[in-house]
Amino acid sequence: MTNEELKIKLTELQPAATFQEGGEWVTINVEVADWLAFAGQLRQEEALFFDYLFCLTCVDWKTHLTMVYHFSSTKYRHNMVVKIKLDRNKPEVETVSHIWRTAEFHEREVYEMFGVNFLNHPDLRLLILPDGWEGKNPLRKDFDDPVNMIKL
Amino acid sequence: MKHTVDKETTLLNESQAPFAGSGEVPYDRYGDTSAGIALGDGDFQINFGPQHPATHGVLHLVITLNGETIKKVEPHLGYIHRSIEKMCESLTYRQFIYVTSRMDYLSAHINNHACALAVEKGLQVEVPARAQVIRVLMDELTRIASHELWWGAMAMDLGAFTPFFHAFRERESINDIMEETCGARLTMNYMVPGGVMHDLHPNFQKRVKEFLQLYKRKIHEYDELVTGNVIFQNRMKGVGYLSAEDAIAYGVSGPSARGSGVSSDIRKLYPYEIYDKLEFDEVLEIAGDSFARYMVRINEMHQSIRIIEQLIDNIPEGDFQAKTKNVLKLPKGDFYTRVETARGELGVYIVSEGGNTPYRIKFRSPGFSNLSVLDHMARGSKIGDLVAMMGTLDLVIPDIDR
Amino acid sequence: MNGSTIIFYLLAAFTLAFGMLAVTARQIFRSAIYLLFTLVGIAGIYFWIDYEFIAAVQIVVYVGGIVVLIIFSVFLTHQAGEKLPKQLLSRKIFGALAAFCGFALVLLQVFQHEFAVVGKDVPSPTVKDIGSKMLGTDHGGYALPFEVISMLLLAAMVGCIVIAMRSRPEEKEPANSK
Amino acid sequence: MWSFSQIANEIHEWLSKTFNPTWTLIIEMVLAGVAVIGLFAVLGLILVIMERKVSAWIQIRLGPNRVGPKGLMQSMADTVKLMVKEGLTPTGADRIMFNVAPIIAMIVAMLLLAPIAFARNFQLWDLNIGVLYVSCVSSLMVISVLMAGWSSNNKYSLLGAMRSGAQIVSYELSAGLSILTIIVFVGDLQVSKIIASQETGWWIFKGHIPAIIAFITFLIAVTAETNRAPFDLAEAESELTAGFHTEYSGMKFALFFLAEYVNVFIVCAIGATLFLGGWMPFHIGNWTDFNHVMDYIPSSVWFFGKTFFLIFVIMWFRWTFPRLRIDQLLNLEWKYLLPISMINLLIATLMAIMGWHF
Repeated sequence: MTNEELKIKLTELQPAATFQEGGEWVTINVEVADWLAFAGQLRQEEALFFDYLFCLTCVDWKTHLTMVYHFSSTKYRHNMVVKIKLDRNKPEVETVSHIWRTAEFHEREVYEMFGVNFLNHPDLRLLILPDGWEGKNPLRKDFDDPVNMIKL
Repeated sequence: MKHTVDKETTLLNESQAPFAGSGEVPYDRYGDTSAGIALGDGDFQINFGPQHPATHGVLHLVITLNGETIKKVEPHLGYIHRSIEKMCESLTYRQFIYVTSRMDYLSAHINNHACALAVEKGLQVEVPARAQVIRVLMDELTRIASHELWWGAMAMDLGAFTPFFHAFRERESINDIMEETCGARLTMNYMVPGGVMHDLHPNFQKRVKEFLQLYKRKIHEYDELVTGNVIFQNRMKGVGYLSAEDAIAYGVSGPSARGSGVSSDIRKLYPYEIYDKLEFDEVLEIAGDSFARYMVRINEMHQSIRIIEQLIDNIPEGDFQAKTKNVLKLPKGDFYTRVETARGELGVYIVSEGGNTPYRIKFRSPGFSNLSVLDHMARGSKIGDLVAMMGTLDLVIPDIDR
Repeated sequence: MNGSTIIFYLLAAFTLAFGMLAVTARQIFRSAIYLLFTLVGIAGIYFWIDYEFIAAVQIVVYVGGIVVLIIFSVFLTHQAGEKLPKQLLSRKIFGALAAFCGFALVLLQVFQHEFAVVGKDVPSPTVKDIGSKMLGTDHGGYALPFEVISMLLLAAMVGCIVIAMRSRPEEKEPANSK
Repeated sequence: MWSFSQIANEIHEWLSKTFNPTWTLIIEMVLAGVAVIGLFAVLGLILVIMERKVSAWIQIRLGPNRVGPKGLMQSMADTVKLMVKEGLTPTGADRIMFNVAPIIAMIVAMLLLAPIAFARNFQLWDLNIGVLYVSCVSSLMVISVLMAGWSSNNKYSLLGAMRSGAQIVSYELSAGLSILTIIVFVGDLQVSKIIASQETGWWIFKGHIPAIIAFITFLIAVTAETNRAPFDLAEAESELTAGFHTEYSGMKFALFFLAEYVNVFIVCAIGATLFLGGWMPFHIGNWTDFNHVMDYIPSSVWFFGKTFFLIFVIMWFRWTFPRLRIDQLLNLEWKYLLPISMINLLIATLMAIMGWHF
């Protein structure tokens, strides 16, 4: 499916969503509340068939957080990006680890690095950071560690 | 890091750490009723690592065993996490590439390549033909070197020591080529935005041809020593089965996915540089077990040799680097590039705010996703099999921890 | 007292000492190991009286077989490393009494029995003679008991296999099969 | 020409002339003890340097080449290193068992040296159950491994010990059966008689195919019994770090190490005695002239030559094959080696009864 066809199809599924122009791939902005249903559609809709979640990450914009999901279909070889805006003080989003199992590890990474709480995640605990880590989430912009971080 | 101290003390009793979510388990993950299997009668946990001969680095797996049978594998990461993503946020677009050589240190060239491609995509710079060919040559040499090391180390995991030395015989000559060309043997830092750092050494072609000859003379030893061995095949066949659906769902990429019959070679699917003009095959095996993954890597070495043979006499003349500004500034927006490293798909996601440093950078490392499938694969098999699985997943720990 | 007697007393002391330790040890694994030394000591006594074949059988069957089995079963229990609870005094007394009674009975038999001196035609304990006696069907041959015992062992073996087979279908390996 | 038996006889005569019989016996026992300990140490040194050189040769590298001429003193240097190292005992370990285990390993290995005929008429103890003695005493080997594994209070060690126990107990069977094949041909257990029966030819040639099958089974089984690769599951370093001796260091570790090498020597010596004629020179039927020429080579050279050839073969195994998995290891024994050696024993018995062997 070409990018234009994808856009039409996605608009059918999510009329409220907006598209972000300029990128190489179709980039869609989705509301947090719609995410779980939309994710299921992305995976199950026969024409879309996004079965390969190859990148899951988060960006701290100081005012809000943005979840970024990169999808690919191994059947049709089309790609797309989903962005979800989260509240920075209470970031919560539904997990997709039951749809794409790779999300389980990636979400755990985002959980500890950005403090995003993934609802209904089966095993949400620290993966990389040492146990008992208390304090801020390292990849947020306001994180400061005067001992280990070297500023250039 | 000052925090790592308490990690070791709390290892054993953290398997039941509290959920941060709602506390409910939304789905039956692997046919179990809970995410963490409670220790049953006769079960015990062992710490596989952080210092263990089979993990090739500081990987720490907590394994729940019943006798010799594995019930659960739980990776604990972070022992060598350097937070490269955070570091890159304070480095300029010229500087951050050098850090990435330290991620997957066996594919240093390819990591640099991915970053250079991302920056070039943002700047919309056209890379000269000569630089493209040099880059591909270097990538393929790196791929062979990486697979050689994997081959030796994997055989060593299975208890055969000799292949390691045979693999290093060939790997040494690649390293010599690297040393002559870029002055480094492991962390090369040769690729820069716009091309490569400096031109090839005059001896390069001669050396590569010598290597090709050596490789062709010696490669049959690999099959004689390991591939055809009955014990080896028994250890590998049917072990660590991974179906194509699971491979995709877990985000497995690279040779590990191709062993399950998932076409995932970025060089073929989303060609970069001159890969679309080259003749080579994507190696696919459908068995999905450890032996299939093994065969994929062995055959990939042959394909890389094929690519090098096509290019080595046809390096075009011209610039080795495009003209770029002294201070690189990417336009506002996000840029994603993916390349095929020796381990799988490496993605570089740069979010730019228009400054001379990335606002946020994310490396989608193949090892991280490949590791996540280990638990799924290993359940129900023996400890010895776990070693074979880890061997054929080809885990490089700095790549997982970044 | 000649050298041979000294060796006998050394072996006997060794056997008895480890026998005592096997009974008094508080850790079950240690107890098994001490039992093993006791059995080795007995094998040593067999060697001392030139009954080499019997000594070898003692080691193969008891030390190499039974004690290893005991140790395995100790490993499979959970309390292998913990100390056993202290025995009750009454049990200790009764145990000592029972041991003493057994000892007294044996001693009584040894003193009462008239040990007849056998003539020169005693069969030598070589492997060949033991073998032909074991399978001999003439007078003094042990073919029937030998066969009966081997049938018994066969039955035991079949029983073991049946018990082991029963739990098999449940634990099919899930991840391995294609 | 000198020979071991000559030296031994001269010592014996001199001692009996100077002392009374009791003292002669005691001094001879002490001498034998010193000789065994000396042999133990020398064998350890030689086999370690041999292993390193053989592995280096197989792995296209040089091996130790700095200490002494061609690195031959390397194992001396290693010994010194191991001796001055601290022998740690873990806090949670069962101290007595932990420290006794390596000593037992060594005692068992020393006991096994007794019935081996090193040269013509040169044997410590020619007891009439010779070969049976070896197979029964070698079954004690497993005890030291189990003790070490359990007392270390380490899960890796315990797993290693369990594996080793299962392995040694199973492989004893086929090792025993393949030894029996030759005993059936000879009709005696005594080492000296087994060797004497091979005057006209070694059993591997005289015994037709059953002897060859028995020889192969024997080699596989003893490799497993001595915990050597590809059967080194008890210490599988890529799975169990070091298995049953994970917690050992310094001299305690060195004793396990030595015992392993001496065990390899012993099983190879037994193999050489049973199948390759022990110290018996290479004789062919009634070619008297040829046999005379062969007799000129000292019997000790024959014995050590054959033994070290077998040791080389076992080292060759180690540096070539990958390790088996535990279930494959047990399958190999119970499903293949044991039935094969049982049937083989039956055939051999039939041959011995019918007199079909040479």
